This record gives sequence, C-alpha cells and structure tokens, in this order.
Amino acid sequence: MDVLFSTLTTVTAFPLVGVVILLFMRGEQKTALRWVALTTALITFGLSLLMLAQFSIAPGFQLVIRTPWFRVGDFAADFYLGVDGISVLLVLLTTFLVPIAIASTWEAVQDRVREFLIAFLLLEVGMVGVFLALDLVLFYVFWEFTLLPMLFLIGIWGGERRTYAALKFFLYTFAGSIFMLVAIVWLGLSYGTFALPELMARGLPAGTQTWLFLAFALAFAIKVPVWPLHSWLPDAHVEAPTAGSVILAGVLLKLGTYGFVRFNLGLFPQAAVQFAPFLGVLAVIGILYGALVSYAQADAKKLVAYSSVSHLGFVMLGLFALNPLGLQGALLQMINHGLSTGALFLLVGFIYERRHTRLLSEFGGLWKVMPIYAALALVVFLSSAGLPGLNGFVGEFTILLGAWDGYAHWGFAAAAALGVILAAVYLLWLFFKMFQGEVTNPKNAGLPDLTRREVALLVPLLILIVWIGVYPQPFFDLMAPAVDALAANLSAAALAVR
Amino acid sequence: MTIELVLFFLLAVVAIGAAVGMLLSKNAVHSALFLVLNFATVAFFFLFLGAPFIAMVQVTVYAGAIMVLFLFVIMLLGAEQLRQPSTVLPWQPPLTVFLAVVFVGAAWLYFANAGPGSLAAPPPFATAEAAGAFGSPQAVGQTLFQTYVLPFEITSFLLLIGMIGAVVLTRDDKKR
Amino acid sequence: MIPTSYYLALSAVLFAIGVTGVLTRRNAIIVFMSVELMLNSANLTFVAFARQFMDLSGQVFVFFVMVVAAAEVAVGLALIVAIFRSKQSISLDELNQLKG
Amino acid sequence: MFSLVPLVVLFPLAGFAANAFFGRQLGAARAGLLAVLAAGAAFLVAVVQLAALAGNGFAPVTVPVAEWLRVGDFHVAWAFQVDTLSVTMMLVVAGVGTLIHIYALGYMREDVQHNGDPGRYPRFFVYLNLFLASMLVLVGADNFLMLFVGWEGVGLCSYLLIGFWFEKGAAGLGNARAAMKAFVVNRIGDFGLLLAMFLIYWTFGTLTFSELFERLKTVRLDATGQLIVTAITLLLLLGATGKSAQLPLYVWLPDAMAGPTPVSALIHAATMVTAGIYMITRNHVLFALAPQSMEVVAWIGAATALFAGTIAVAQTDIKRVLAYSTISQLGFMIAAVGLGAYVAGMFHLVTHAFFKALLFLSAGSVIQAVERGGAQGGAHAGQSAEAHHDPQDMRFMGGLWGKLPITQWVFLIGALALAGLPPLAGFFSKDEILLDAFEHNPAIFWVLVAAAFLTAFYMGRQLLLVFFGQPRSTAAAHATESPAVVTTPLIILALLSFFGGLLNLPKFGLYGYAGSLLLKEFLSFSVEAEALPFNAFVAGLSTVLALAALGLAYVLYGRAQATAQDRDPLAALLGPVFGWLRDKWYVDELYGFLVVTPFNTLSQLAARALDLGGVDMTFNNLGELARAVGAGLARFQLGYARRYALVMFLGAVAVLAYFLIAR
Repeated sequence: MDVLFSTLTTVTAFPLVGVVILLFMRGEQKTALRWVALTTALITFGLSLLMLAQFSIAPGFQLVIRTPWFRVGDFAADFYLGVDGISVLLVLLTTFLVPIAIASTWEAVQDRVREFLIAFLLLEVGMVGVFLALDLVLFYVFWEFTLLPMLFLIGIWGGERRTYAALKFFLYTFAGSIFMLVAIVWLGLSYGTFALPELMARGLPAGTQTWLFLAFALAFAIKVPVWPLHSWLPDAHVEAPTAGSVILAGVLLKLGTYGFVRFNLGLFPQAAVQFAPFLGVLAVIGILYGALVSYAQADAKKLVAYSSVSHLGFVMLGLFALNPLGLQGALLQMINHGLSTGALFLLVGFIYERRHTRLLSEFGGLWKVMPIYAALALVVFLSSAGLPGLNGFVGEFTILLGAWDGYAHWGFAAAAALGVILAAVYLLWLFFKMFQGEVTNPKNAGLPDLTRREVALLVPLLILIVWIGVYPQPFFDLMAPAVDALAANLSAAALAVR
Repeated sequence: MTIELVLFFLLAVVAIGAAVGMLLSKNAVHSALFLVLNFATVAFFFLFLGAPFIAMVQVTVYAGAIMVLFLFVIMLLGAEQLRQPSTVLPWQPPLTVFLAVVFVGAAWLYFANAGPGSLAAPPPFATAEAAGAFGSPQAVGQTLFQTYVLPFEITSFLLLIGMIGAVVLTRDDKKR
Repeated sequence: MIPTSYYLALSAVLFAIGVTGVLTRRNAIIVFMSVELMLNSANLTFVAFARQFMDLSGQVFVFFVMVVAAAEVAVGLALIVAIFRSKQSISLDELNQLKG
Repeated sequence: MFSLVPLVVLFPLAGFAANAFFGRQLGAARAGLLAVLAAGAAFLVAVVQLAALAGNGFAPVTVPVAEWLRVGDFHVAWAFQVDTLSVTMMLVVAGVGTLIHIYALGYMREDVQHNGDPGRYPRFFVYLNLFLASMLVLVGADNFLMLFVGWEGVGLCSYLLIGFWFEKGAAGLGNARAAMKAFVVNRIGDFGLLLAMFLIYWTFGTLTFSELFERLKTVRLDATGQLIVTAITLLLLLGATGKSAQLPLYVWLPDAMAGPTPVSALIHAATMVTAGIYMITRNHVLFALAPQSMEVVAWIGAATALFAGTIAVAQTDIKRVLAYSTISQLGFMIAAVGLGAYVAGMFHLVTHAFFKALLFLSAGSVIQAVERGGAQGGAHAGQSAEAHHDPQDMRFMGGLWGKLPITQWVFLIGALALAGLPPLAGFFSKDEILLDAFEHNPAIFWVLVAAAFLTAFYMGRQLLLVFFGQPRSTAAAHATESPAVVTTPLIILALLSFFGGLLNLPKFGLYGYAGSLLLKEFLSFSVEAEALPFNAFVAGLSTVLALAALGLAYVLYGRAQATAQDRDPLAALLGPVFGWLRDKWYVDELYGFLVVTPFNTLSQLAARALDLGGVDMTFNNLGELARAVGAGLARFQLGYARRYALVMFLGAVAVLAYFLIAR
C-alpha cells in the first residue's frame, strides 16, 4: 500500500481515476465529461505540487519507490519510480500543460468527447511515467504507452490528412524505439538489472557504450526531433487537434531530450563525449534549417512546427555542451519551449476555431479586429524569439554561453546564435502576416476577440513566461545539484576518453 | 488372416468409402449422411480398441447430435448445392490431392520404418474383467474427474462460450 | 490382434481425405464436415495409442476433442448462418476480404 | 539615495503596466497624464542620483537589486551602475523623454484623429513608457546581460512604435515592413553583442562591468589575447552599428521615420540610437586595449557621417532629411569615441539629443500645421486633388515663415545648432570632435569637415524649402500654429539647444580652477578624458564652412521655386549624381539583391526542395519501399482462406517429410 499511495505513484496514476470515472459516464454529457477530466488533471497538478514540496534540492533520486514487478528467469523488472532535479520540472510542466490543453478543447472538440478525454488522461499517465521511471523496462513501457493515445488523438480528431500524419508519427517513433528496446534488453541481461541508478553506479565499458549510445540516441533523436529525422513533426502538428499539438510540442518532444539527458549522458558518458561534436553539428543544422524552413511556410501551424525543430536544436546544443551551463540552459529551455510553443499552438488554435484556416495569406490586420489576441500573441512570439526579459532568452543565452566553451567547437555556438536572428525573422514575419496591415480579407472583419476562457488559458502561461524571464533562479536552483553531479560525471568521462 | 483383420479391412473400406463419398457428393445432404456412416464405422474401431464409452459418445454426440445440427442448418439455409461453378483458385484440387497422397505416403513410410514392435499389435487383455474395465465409463469417469478435473471444468466454460457465441452470431441485427 | 500401425494408417488416410475436402470444396458446410472428419481421424489415433500404451488419458483427450468440436460446430454453424444472411451464399469463394 | 535608482526604471514600468492593462478604462486624458507623470518621476529620480553622486564625490556606486542568473560559475545580477556616465545618460533620456511625453500629449491627440483610430491613443503611451524603462535599464545596467535586456527592449519598443500605424504606409504594409526591418537589422547587431558577451565571459570570467574593468587593468595580453580583445571590440562595434545606425547597418533608420514624430524625436534621434555610443564609451577600457578596433570604429563613424550627409542633401521628405542627418551626427559621435574622445562624443550626444529632438518635434509641428492647413484649405477651396499630397514633402511647403510664430523660431534655432553656428550648442560639441580628429587623425578630420559642410548645407536647404519662398500648396498656405502643449516642450528644447554649449564651458574661475571643462570633469570620473587646448583654426574653419554652406544653400534655394513640380536646383548643379543621392546610393536595392532575395530564395529552397523534396521524400520513400515490398508479397494473398490452408498443409507435409528424411 505504501507503493500505491506514495507521492510519485499518485502523481503518475491519478489520471487513471479520471479515466475510470469517464468510462462510467454517458458520452452525451459533454460538459460534465470535460469537467471530470479537467478536475482530474488539476488534482494531478496539485499532486505534482505536493511532490515539489516534498522535493529537496539535492543530487540523486528522491521520493523513490521500488517494488518487484515481474521476474522471468534472469529478466527481472521493477516498478521503480524516483524524481531528481532533472525530471522534477518536466513532471510539473506536464501536469501544468495538460489541464490547459484539456480546457482548450472545451469548444474545439465536440466529437467523441469521452474517448478524447480518456486518451488525453492516458497520455498524461504515460508522459509522467516516462519522466519518473527508473527501471529501463518500466521506462520503455511508459515510452511506448505515450504513443498510442497520441496516435488516436491525431488519427481520430485530426485534420484532413490525419491518417497519413498519424501513421507517419507512429512509424517514425516506433521504428526508433525498437533499437532502444534491443539495447535495454541487452543491458538488463548483461548486467542482471534494469535499474537505472544501479547501472549508472556500475559504469559501462567504453566499447559497449558506443553502440548502446547510438541505439538510444536514434530513439530519442526521432522524438526530439533532431535534423534530419524531423519530417514527421510538421505533418503531425498540422493534422493534430490544438490540444494535441500543445501536448505534442509541449511535452512529447521533451521525452526525447529528457531521454538524451537521462540515458545518453547519464548512462553512457564516454560515448556522449565522443559523439558530442557530431550531435552538436546536427543541433546547429537543426537550428538554422528549422528557422529557414519555418520562414517559408504558408501555414501558421506548420511555421510553428518547424520553429520547434529550431528551438529543440538549441536544447540539443546545450545538452551536448556537456557542461553545467549548457545542461541547465537546455533543461530550462525545455520548459521554456513547452510554455512558449504550447502558447503558440493555442494561439493558432484560437484563430483556427474562428476562421477554419491557418493560411497566412488569409489573414492580415487582425490587430485591429482582435487587439487582445494580438497583444498576447506578440508577447508569446517575442518569448519564442528570445527577447531578453522573457523566458526564451534566459534559456538560449545560457545554452549558447555553455556551448561556447562546451565539448563542441565555439563556432557551433556562433552559428547557433545566427538562429536568434532568424527566429526574429520568421516570428515577426508571422506577426506581420497575421496582425499587421489593413484588414484585407472581409472574412476577418467581424472576428470576435478572445473570450475570457481563452484569455484564462493563456494567462498562466504568460505569467510563467515573464517569471522565468525575469527571475529564473528558483528553476535553476531546483536542477543545479543534479546537473552538477551529471556534469562532474561527464568531465570524468572526458578525462577517461582523452 | 484372422476374423478381426477381415472385419478391420471391411470396416476400413467402408470408412474410407464413406469419407470419399462425403468428399465427392455434390449435395450437402448426401455428404452429411456419408459422414454419419463414417462416424458410425469409426465408433466400431473405438470398440475394437477397448473404448466402449468413447464409442457410445461418438455415436450419440457426433453421429447423432452434431450431424443432425449440420443437416438442420443445411435444410434451414436451403444450401444443398452451390449455384455457380468455381472460377477462382486454379490448381487447387490437383495440388491438394497431390499433397494428400504425399502425406499418406510419408505416413506410410514412417509406419513402415517404425522400430520393430513399437507399432505392433498391443498385447491382448489377460481377463475379460480387465478387458471390460479398460475404457469403461467408470474408468474413464475416474480419470476425467481425478486427473483432468480442471480441464473438464474449463470445457464447460468453452461450451458456454460456444453457446453464447452461437446466440450472438445468429441474432438478427434488424430486431435490435 | 490388429497392429496399431493399421489404425494409424487408416487415420492418416481419413485425415488426408478430410484435408482434401477442406481444401477443394467451396461449400462452407462441407468444408466444415471435412474438418470434423479430420478431428475424428485424430480421435482414432488417440484411442489407438491409448490402447497401445494402456493409458486412459488418450480416451479422455478424445472426450475433450469432442467437446471442442461440439463448441466449434455451434459457433461455426452460427457463423455460416450469419454469413449466409449477409451474402446469400455459403460459397467460400465469395469470402475474399483477406486479400492484401 | 542611491538605493532609489531602481525607481528610475520602476516608475516608467509602472506607467507601462497601468496603461497596458487599464489604458482603455482610464481614458485618453488620464492615460497620457499617467505616462507623463511616470516619465517625470523617472527624471526626478535621475536628478536625485546626480545629487547622490555629488554627495559621494562622484565616485561610482553599484546598487544590486536582485539575483538573476547563477548557473555553475556564471553569475549576473539585476544591479545598477550609478556613475557620472550613466547618470548623464539617465538625465538626458528621462529629461528629453519627459519633454517628448508632454509634446506627445498634444501631438498624438491630433495624430490619432488624423489616422482615424482615437482608441489607440493610450497605446502610444504604453509603448513610450516601456521604451523609457528599457532605455533606463540599458544605461543603468552594471553588466552586459542587463544592458542587453535594455538593448533589445528599446529595439522592441522601436519596432512597436515604428509600426504604431501598422496598417498605414505603402500598400498598407509599409510601416509594418519598416518596423520589421528595424528589428531584424538590429538583431544582426545584437548578434555581434551576443558573441562579444560569450567571448568576454570565457576570456575574463565575468560580465559585470566593474569586475571586468578591474581585471582588465591587470591583464597582460599575449598575441591570442590581443586577437580576442580585438574580436570582442569589433563585435561590440557590430552591435553599435546596428543600434546607432552606422554603416553598414544604418538602413533601418530612414524607414523608421514611419513612426509618429515624437517617436522619431525620442527614439530615433535623441536616445535609443545613441546607445551604441554609450556602450562603446562604457567599454572604453576594452577598446583602449584594441587600437586596431579603435581605428575601425573611427573610420566607420567618419564614413557614415559623410555618406549619410550626401544622401540628406537630396531628400524631399522633411523627416527623412532629419533621419539622414541623425545618422550623420551619430557618425560624428562614433568617430569621436573611435578617436578616444569619449567626452567629446558624449557631449555631442547630449547636445544632439537637444537639438535633434527639437528639430524632429518642430518638424512634427510643421507637419501637423500643414495637415490642418490642408483640411482647412480643402474645405475653403473645395479642391481635393491637391490636398492628397504627402504632408511631409518639403516640395509642397514653403512660405511658412510668419504662419508658425513659435515653431519657426525654434526650428531655426535647432537648424543652426545642427549646422554648427556659434554660440549654439552644436558648435561647441562638434568643434570638440573636429578638434580631436585634427589632433589625432587628419584624414578623419577632413572627412568630418566635409560632413559638417554638408550638414550646414542641407539644413539651410530645409529651412529655405520649408519656411521661405511662396507656399507651394493650399495646405501650406493655410497652415496654422500648434497648441501650447506642443510648443512648450519646443521652447524648452530650444533653450537647451541654444545654451547647451554651456555644459562643457571652460570653468572660468567659477569653481576655482580654470582650464577645466564642466562636462569633461564630470565624466572624467567614469572615462579618461584628455583636455585639448582651444584651437582657433578648427573653430574658425568649421564656422566659416558652416556659413559658406548656408550661403550656398541660399544661392540655390533662396529664390524659391514657384511650384512643387519644379526641378530641384541642386539637380541642375550635380546632374546625374543627384539621382544617386536621391535614391540613397541604391543601398536598399543592393541589400535586397545581396541579402534579402538570396535569403528568401534559400528559405523557399530549403522548404520545398530540401525539406519536402529531400528529407521528407527520403523517409517517405523508405516507407513506400516497405509498402511496395508488401504489395509484391500481397499478390500471393488472394484472400481465399482455402488457398492459405493449402499453403499451410504444404508446410505441414514439408515438415513431416523433413523429419522423415532427417531421420
């Protein structure tokens, strides 16, 4: 019973309570269904705050619970959860974004509401589980578990080409994780345990690290997505419903970067040192390429989707700087991207609900028609473009500062800094096409401004955007001990390699 | 040639003939009747092999209940004969026959090469009591309810599921 | 006494005829009957071995096979009825939904 | 008293927040008043800081406010550096800012009416207050990162204010495009600043000014170190060229005139664009270690001064002339700091803030006067055809002297101050720069002299075209003077422009020791300042040249043209060269050809050919390959269960046969 009612188990599993309740409700009571789901998600957020309260700023895993799960011969997996400075913020981000995403579907989703909400809550279980799992098998189960609800969210509630996009999303991510599964099984059978802390403590020989690193990296790189494995992302985003996009960009992509930190850096430090320049190059290409391609898009959502490729390039660059600055910057940037891009997708969703199109050529002059919408959008765009004083800048600056002296060449950081210029180009272009100029399209003339509900969705995000921009220290403090330990481990590995 | 062997070959010819009859009959009703004949002869073999209980079950359940069900369905659907001749799957009959012959040949080879005595005639029963006890309802029942009581219970579930399945599948959608 | 191999050979022949029926006939009901024939030939093998090794388990298994066959017939015939309702035919050639 | 310094930012910030959230509820009058009060309060705080500094013997003080970033060994805080340099800037920014706020109260009321959206009035003050806050963060910062916050913050405000009438301009998009151009070009400069910060941190281990300069005092540079410091300073210069509109990044500033006139005065003349000069001055210790960079700085400044001056002589838009003049004057300041004459640069920065703000504001007054005249004249004469000309086009003005009793005089003072006539402020500050150039680098001196000549010439041209001769449109003929709320700040600025030279007057006995200069001594607590003796040749030359340029302008434009369509007399004089000047040396077109078009093409190429055609196609083809293999195999799948069973049977027989054979 301790396991069942421990903090981490409840944070992970509480959405299931909502799922059960939803199962027993009738599909026609749409509002009631939404309230149940929203309340569940909010309680889960409350539970994660409880977790934060119990969390102490120290290295190592905390609030650990462990109980045998199943055992077949040498193959013994545990139900093993724990949280540390690296995962705590990501869990909070997840539980924070899910209620917002659910609330954003209030009017947008009218079809099979019950099933939609169930899929969403199941997705939350999977995502939180990924961040908390310390057993490799458990991790893999949660990892794949996130795939199915998202597949349905895209494939059932998506846009016109939803089947194509859903299949592409599924095949891409699944193909990658197969390699990870092989690596996990190999690890467990060779070392007699799937427990991450034990594997980390034992340390692996350099030779095996290399191919294990690659197997894990492929799975995570597709999820991030690292260039050139990104082409599922725009399609998935464009076809996914707004709430799905919010979660996809906000949390699901972080599963990949989180995996990089937790496994590729934590478990295979020597291989990480060796591959750092290589992944650094891919990250920089991703930054510039994502920005360039983003600028050429005609569809607002696609533009935002490609901007994710660029932004996550920054995260990858920070991670493979392999020093505390880069790592902390990258971890913070994960949160930032979740907030900013989540907000961006909400914004695109709002206009889509009004106009049922996202083509930039259809808009123009919306600032006049929808001043509140324009003002909030401007703040979010600028946050995404890395304006100092807002959250994006803190992350990007820390990453670039770290990357300048990281294991990659300083030129990487310099090239990546060009991405900051390009971010301004494509985001201001988006703002220009949507909000500035005269109202040329008569269909836009009478659009209603944001409702209170819509503003209320954005306000929590905006508060965090400004908070992190002005006073990010509490966030850095939370992750500092864990990151320092990781960085120390990495520099020891670097010495071993050189 | 003992009288047993004569009887065996006689019955075997009937059994095979009935099976071939089932196979070749155009009319499904005829097929079903041929099959009943086959089942009945096989019941005789069961008797030879010291399995009177099984033989009885064979006649009552198989030849009786199940085949009646078949006949019933054939009559119900009025599907004694198919209307149009087959146009698809060329080579299917000759290939099948060829493979069946290969199969029988292989089995024959196998039996012919089986070690001496391993497939020879089993020893006869010492006493009439022993002959009567082996395969009697009592003996089978004891084995069934002692060694195989759990599988036996599970079969009841299987039958229940089969029953429900039949009911569900044949329910008329329009009457919902 | 009759050698066990005779029974086995007979069983093999009956099985082969059953297979031929399944593979060549298009009438679903006859296919079904052929399946019963195959099951029955297997039963014969079971009983023959039971006698050979003086072990009643073989006979018990025949009993189980019959139960399975009964359940199968019930469901299978129900399926045929259902298919006949929708297709007005029990020809297996009209059931090619599995085509890739 | 130093602890009050955060208020210098917090007052405008509070004004910004109040107007941003409640501007509509407050209503236009109260929103404007609130903004003015916020700006005024900031100015008062700046004055308090001056007093505090005086009480502290002008020694610099750092005022920490809050923790900001502490990651590993890296640490920066929100903290203010209060020294004579930053307080000078604060006073100028908050002071001129307050005056322009007051001016905007009246100007914007008319502007929003004219542009047809009175509801946007509070929004202007939202931006203006945010700008003040950002600018004061910039000048008050005690570290590079905080400076960068202000740096990009003012860039944002500039973007918002240029695009204030985002639905106006060419094709309804001109203003928005200008705003975007300004932000993006500035970002290119910011890129330099960002890289400079990385280099500074990894070389010297700190981004805090005081710590950095402390470390620089003891540092011994080897060859690599020298290279790095040169790189740092050049990157800082890139930042400065972006913000201070120098070659090659000046192109955004002329377009930025799309913003309302108070914005042009405050941001694009008096304060924001001088941030680059301030930044270089702030980092004079770094620059002192990199003589080559100093040389580059000086030459960029001088080249910009001359280049922009040549363009200014051929412009017809009243604000564009002033915009190019601003670029030119900023070039003077950059040249000054490049020569190590930081005090001269700052001095010119201050006086320029006065007289250029004055010129822009009075130009705004002229524009609105003409607009009013157009409305009236149109009503009188009933002719609408002529009323549709651009109210900023000097060709349609003329003959305004006497119609605008206050504006005409203040404009004249501003123009003469800019032209550099003694005893106006511009003379002293410009003379100081010329003197430094004369002493240190004669080549630059002569370039600057040429630029100064052009300055006087185009100001003369502007004066004559706007105020003298015959009115060349009904609008000009019916122009009327602006209200007091507009003219009062003009008068104050005119006084400052007139007497601003006194700021750096030799202190004859007043404080006891002669030969020293007021501003120089004040700033010497922050930057090194060398006192050069008065040079009669330089002063005389610049005065004579200014007068000559004004005379030339009178010769050409004194007999005013009769109609707007007349050929510009200068065109007759210069021939085809005039076309080049009028079209701004085709730099915009060149950049379009060299940067914008290739970028767009590249972007389209990346999106279509590379992404959809390359990456996506590759992976889709992989998928298609699997599908094709499957489809090939599927041909064996006829869909008939019997065939499947046959294959199964085949397998069973094969297995059986295998066992037989294997036995």
